[in-house]
Amino acid sequence: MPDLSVELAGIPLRNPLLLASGIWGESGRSLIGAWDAGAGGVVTKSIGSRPRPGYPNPTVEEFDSWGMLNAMGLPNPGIAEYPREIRAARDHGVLVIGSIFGGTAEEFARLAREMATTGVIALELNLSCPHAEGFGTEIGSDPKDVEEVVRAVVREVKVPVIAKITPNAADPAELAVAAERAGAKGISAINTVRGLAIDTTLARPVLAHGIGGLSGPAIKSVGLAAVWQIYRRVQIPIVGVGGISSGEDVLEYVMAGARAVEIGTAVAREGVRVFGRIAQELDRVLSERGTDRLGSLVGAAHRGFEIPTADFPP
Amino acid sequence: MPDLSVELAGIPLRNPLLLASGIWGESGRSLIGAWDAGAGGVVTKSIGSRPRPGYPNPTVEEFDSWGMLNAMGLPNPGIAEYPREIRAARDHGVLVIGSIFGGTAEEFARLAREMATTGVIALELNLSCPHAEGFGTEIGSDPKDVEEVVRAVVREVKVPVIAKITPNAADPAELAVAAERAGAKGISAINTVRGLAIDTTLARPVLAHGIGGLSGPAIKSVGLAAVWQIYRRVQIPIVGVGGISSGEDVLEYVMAGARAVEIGTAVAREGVRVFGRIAQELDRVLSERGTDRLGSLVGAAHRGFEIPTADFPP
Amino acid sequence: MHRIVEIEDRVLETPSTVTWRFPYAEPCAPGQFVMVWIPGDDELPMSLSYTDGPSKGVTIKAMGSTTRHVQSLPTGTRIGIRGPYGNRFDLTPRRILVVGGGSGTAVLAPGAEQALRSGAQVTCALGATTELELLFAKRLTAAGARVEVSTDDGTAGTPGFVTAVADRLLAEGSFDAVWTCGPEVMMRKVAESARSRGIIGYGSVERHMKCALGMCDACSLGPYHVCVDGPVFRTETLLSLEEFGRTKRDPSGRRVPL
Amino acid sequence: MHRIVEIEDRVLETPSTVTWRFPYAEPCAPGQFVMVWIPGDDELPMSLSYTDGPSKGVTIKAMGSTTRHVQSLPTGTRIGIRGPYGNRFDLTPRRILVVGGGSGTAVLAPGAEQALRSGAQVTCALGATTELELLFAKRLTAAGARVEVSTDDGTAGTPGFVTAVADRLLAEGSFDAVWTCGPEVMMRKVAESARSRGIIGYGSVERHMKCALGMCDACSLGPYHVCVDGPVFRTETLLSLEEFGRTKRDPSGRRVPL
Ligand SMILES: Cc1cc2nc3c(=O)[nH]c(=O)nc-3n(C[C@H](O)[C@H](O)[C@H](O)COP(=O)(O)OP(=O)(O)OC[C@H]3O[C@@H](n4cnc5c(N)ncnc54)[C@H](O)[C@@H]3O)c2cc1C
Ligand SMILES: Cc1cc2nc3c(=O)[nH]c(=O)nc-3n(C[C@H](O)[C@H](O)[C@H](O)COP(=O)(O)OP(=O)(O)OC[C@H]3O[C@@H](n4cnc5c(N)ncnc54)[C@H](O)[C@@H]3O)c2cc1C
Ligand SMILES: Cc1cc2nc3c(=O)[nH]c(=O)nc-3n(C[C@H](O)[C@H](O)[C@H](O)COP(=O)(O)O)c2cc1C
Ligand SMILES: Cc1cc2nc3c(=O)[nH]c(=O)nc-3n(C[C@H](O)[C@H](O)[C@H](O)COP(=O)(O)O)c2cc1C
Ligand code: FES
Ligand code: FES
Repeated sequence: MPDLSVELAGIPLRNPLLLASGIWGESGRSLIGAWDAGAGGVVTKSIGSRPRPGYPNPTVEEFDSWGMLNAMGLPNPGIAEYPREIRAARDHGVLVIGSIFGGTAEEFARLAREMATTGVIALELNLSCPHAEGFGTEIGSDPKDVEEVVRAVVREVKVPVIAKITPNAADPAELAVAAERAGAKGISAINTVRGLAIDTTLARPVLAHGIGGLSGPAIKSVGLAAVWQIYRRVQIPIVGVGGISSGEDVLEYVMAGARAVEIGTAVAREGVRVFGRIAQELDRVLSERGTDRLGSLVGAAHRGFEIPTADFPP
Repeated sequence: MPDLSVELAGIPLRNPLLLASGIWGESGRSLIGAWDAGAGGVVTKSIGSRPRPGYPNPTVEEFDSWGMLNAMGLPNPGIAEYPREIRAARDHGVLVIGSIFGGTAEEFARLAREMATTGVIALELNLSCPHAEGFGTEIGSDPKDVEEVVRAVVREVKVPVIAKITPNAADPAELAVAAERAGAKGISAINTVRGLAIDTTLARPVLAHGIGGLSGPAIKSVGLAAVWQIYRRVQIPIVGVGGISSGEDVLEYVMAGARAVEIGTAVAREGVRVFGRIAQELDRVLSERGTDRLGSLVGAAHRGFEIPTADFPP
Repeated sequence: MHRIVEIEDRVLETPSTVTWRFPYAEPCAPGQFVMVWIPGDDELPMSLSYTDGPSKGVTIKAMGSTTRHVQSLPTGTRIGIRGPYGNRFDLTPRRILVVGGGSGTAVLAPGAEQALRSGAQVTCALGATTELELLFAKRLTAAGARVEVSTDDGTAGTPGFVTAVADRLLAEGSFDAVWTCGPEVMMRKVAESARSRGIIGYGSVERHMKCALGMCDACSLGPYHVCVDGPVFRTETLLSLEEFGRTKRDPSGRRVPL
Repeated sequence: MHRIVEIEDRVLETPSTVTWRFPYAEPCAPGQFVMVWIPGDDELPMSLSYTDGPSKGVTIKAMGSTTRHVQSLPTGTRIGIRGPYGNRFDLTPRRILVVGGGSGTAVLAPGAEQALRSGAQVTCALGATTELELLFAKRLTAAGARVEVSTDDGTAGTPGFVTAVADRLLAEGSFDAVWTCGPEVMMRKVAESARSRGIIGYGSVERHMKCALGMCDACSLGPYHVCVDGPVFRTETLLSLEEFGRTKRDPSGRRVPL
């Protein structure tokens, strides 16, 4: 049996498969469900300062097995309510990473302070929601903003801080570099890719919010590209997110440079059983390749790789 | 029979279906093939100052019917050689849009001047290739650079200038606004989305260049989002590109704000027959919806649409 | 993926309840629900009140802003449908007691009809606040069920709550299964009655829904997600859940009293 | 999608030509080609020289840097394969003349074998620069073909070009079809001979390839794309193309003399 355990920002994980933020993360009981099903850890829904219902429905549009759009609008019960859910999960032994979102560095810092008291093993800063006015990409697409937010949070808390980076940027690696400089202990990449679907019969966007975020297999290559580029620029560990639904997918992310991964859309329909299935598949592919420790493959695809020139002699 | 003709930057097109840059665009004979098969116009391969073989193979990776990665590396015969191909197409009556790429505003301007003498109906500036060091996204992701390049080109030529915008940016609409300000007469959006695939058996990227660009149905929603956001910010017409493979897809783009569209990956395997098929499908969906003029639907999905707040009363 | 359909038929079942019929080819089973998109307004989970044939149906009770406003939409109105989602009633029991409260009867009716067609004995206890609000009593009688009604105000049938009628029927006859849908306090009562008599019960429950895909957690109920693990649960299971009959989550995910 | 396979067998056919056999389950037909990825080096189009059974094969002639360097790769080396791509030879003619020049014989051999197995008469004219470079003469003889060879230097068979042998065979016998692959000047000669005798001809051509999907235009030949419309064309078609036998495009798309 290959060893699937990894260390992420100093935290030992039994396996690298984390529940992605926004999926099954509203109730402590669901977090427990993901953990019991085999997740190596869970990331909470992104929590803000106040209760927020999110956008009206339709909030999701599934167009195929390979892709889905959502614009939930960051619904969350607020930082005053949510800790009870985390505690329920913690009491069960779940390793919980607390995700927060805010509109300013001060708001992030305040939320971080409160979140850090709930027993989370780390914080994930959502700097990357593509469809929430004033939050998300707006604050997460400028390296200076990223640096400021991360610095403000790191100053407040002792737990490791992970910055979740948007793919909707000219150079996601630049954002990761800014986060590292400001003291982040890890990078998550990516959040959803900005997308839209129109119903042509009605001549209107399907999602109530119009613009949403694309997730699922369609964005796997986008997430891999981000992880690849970030790995070449930072020392801190990377959590790969985007389109993962098999053990092979996890291995691609690990070889691109990820130390752990998050799984989101693949939980739809199949439920958290997906963690057990993927862990098994990962086990099998590692055995097939004669590798006994997943950790040894982090960044393996970079070894010996050189970018060729386009002017090679014809 | 609904009227599929549209006017793009003052140019009447018999239909809105253009051949996308980089597809079937190396030889004049292929451009003729696309035109004879029913395209409303064709965009050439992006042409640079010198012959450029592009990256070594593998240059493409098809992972599924819904997505493909490529890193061709902008192969092209160079501006000295290529005009003969355009002339062959022009002599056949093909409406040709000449695509160019460069590393500086001066280089773009020089290329534009030469390209404009070949009888092209418009120029498309490739400001958006995600995998060519020194070109593409690097020059196309900063509004200031975009403005400078477009201004330099517009100064040199009389034909309408269309700026092709990258989706790999925090705010593609910002780039479009910069192009409009500088005198562009149209916006094409989008080019491919930065992506990567790793072969886990070999522990290396599949494409020789590593990073490539994702195209095909997987990016349709990404292109739609860009067109949607650009339409809300500029007056000039928009050419929608990305993942189009049916009449329905075209209608989605038109309703999002596109006046014409480009078709790329869908040409793979099916060939340029795809233009006839999509035109027919478009015809059918318009008839079904009782619309007699495609042009009347440009931007239709914006009418009456309002972005809801995420704080709607629970 | 939404399918846009037109409301092809519209029946005002009660002063506050409308049934829409619409063409929808997907196979659907009694117990399942669809997400109904009212373009420009909201998208709501609705149980299928008609599951057979090419025309499916939903029956909508005016509860809040959207469900009130849609009561008056004319036939021909275009709506979006996705689904069906969720699980279904077990149609194998041969002697079924159906206990419906208010619009809860909507989800029970197609299953009762199918069971009757396959030869089962179906007894229905239907409750409403008042006579005019009784739902599907005629439909179920016509289908061959024995139907007993109750109204809170006594305008029809037994005065009082439907749980009393259900208890009496349970005492009188012998049943293999009880199906129920309605307010959770009512369902809890029915569930307890069934348990005390050792009869298997199934209840269909409602929670706030967003994705209907088992992803967003909006509809979580204990360890379950109503959209994929439900909406039909064994009443035993429901009774074991601390939240059942007591709390739900609002759209922000906050726990609120039912 | 590449499939990574190991070279399971390796045969040095001539001093400059190696055949690789590898497991590849996709159904393949004579005439088709695959893209062969040599990780860390290049990916090249290669006709299938073995198309039947679970083990397919390619036969690689040392032409340039990659094809030279791969001659020495040992069995067990991992390569990537995608495909098969392109069209196939028409196997219905009953009397076939096969004219192969150099490594061009690789793409002709599996079709000749299949035709022979189905009872066709196959006559082969195989040419090479010198005896040691003759490809698949034994293989085709063993399969039941009548094989005539020629060498430029006269070390085996008829001295001179294979086109002379082909012309003699065409004069002697009667054929329903001619298949040819080799340098384009040779193929042009063969095509003209076939035309002058009113025999249908098929030629397999090569052009620079990148995508192999009919998209990038690298392999364009007149209005065709060799990767999807070919590599097998009617020789009549080839003769009508200004570029055939004269020019090709280099990787940048520039037209260069053949
Ligand atoms: C599986 C399922 C099946 C249902 N079947 C039916 C049915 O057959 N007939 C029927 O009349 N009703 C049914 N409902 C309930 C129906 O969805 C709500 O009554 C409706 O959404 C209220 O919408 P509104 O905008 O009018 O209400 P609001 O004014 O928004 O609120 C009124 C009540 O409805 C609830 N509600 C609002 N939106 C939703 C939502 N997206 N999901 C769940 N609850 C919501 C609110 O929490 C509140 O309790 C079902 C619900 C579920 C979960
Ligand atoms: C459909 C098809 C089938 C082929 N089948 C065979 C075969 O069965 N056996 C065989 O030995 N050869 C075959 N070839 C030719 C083979 O692909 C080239 O000889 C090989 O690519 C040369 O690689 P190199 O790196 O050694 O050459 P280079 O040093 O790069 O160049 C040598 C020659 O090969 C050509 N070449 C290089 N790369 C490519 C490419 N990607 N596509 C096409 N030509 C290229 C060059 O233009 C040049 O003429 C086939 C080609 C095609 C198009
Ligand atoms: C329904 C839904 C809700 C999400 N909510 C959040 C969120 O609250 N915070 C966050 O950082 N990411 C959120 N995401 C993004 C995911 O965590 C993840 O980054 C993205 O979906 C890509 O992974 P996937 O393809 O595995 O889903 C959400 C995604 C989905 C589909
Ligand atoms: C093989 C290939 C080559 C391309 N080359 C170019 C190019 O030279 N210039 C350019 O502007 N876009 C180029 N593109 C991008 C396409 O024009 C188009 O923007 C993109 O593929 C999205 O459209 P699609 O999904 O229809 O393919 C290329 C795309 C592909 C797949
Ligand atoms: S509605 Fe989203 S999980 Fe059930
Ligand atoms: S190799 Fe790309 S079109 Fe043929």
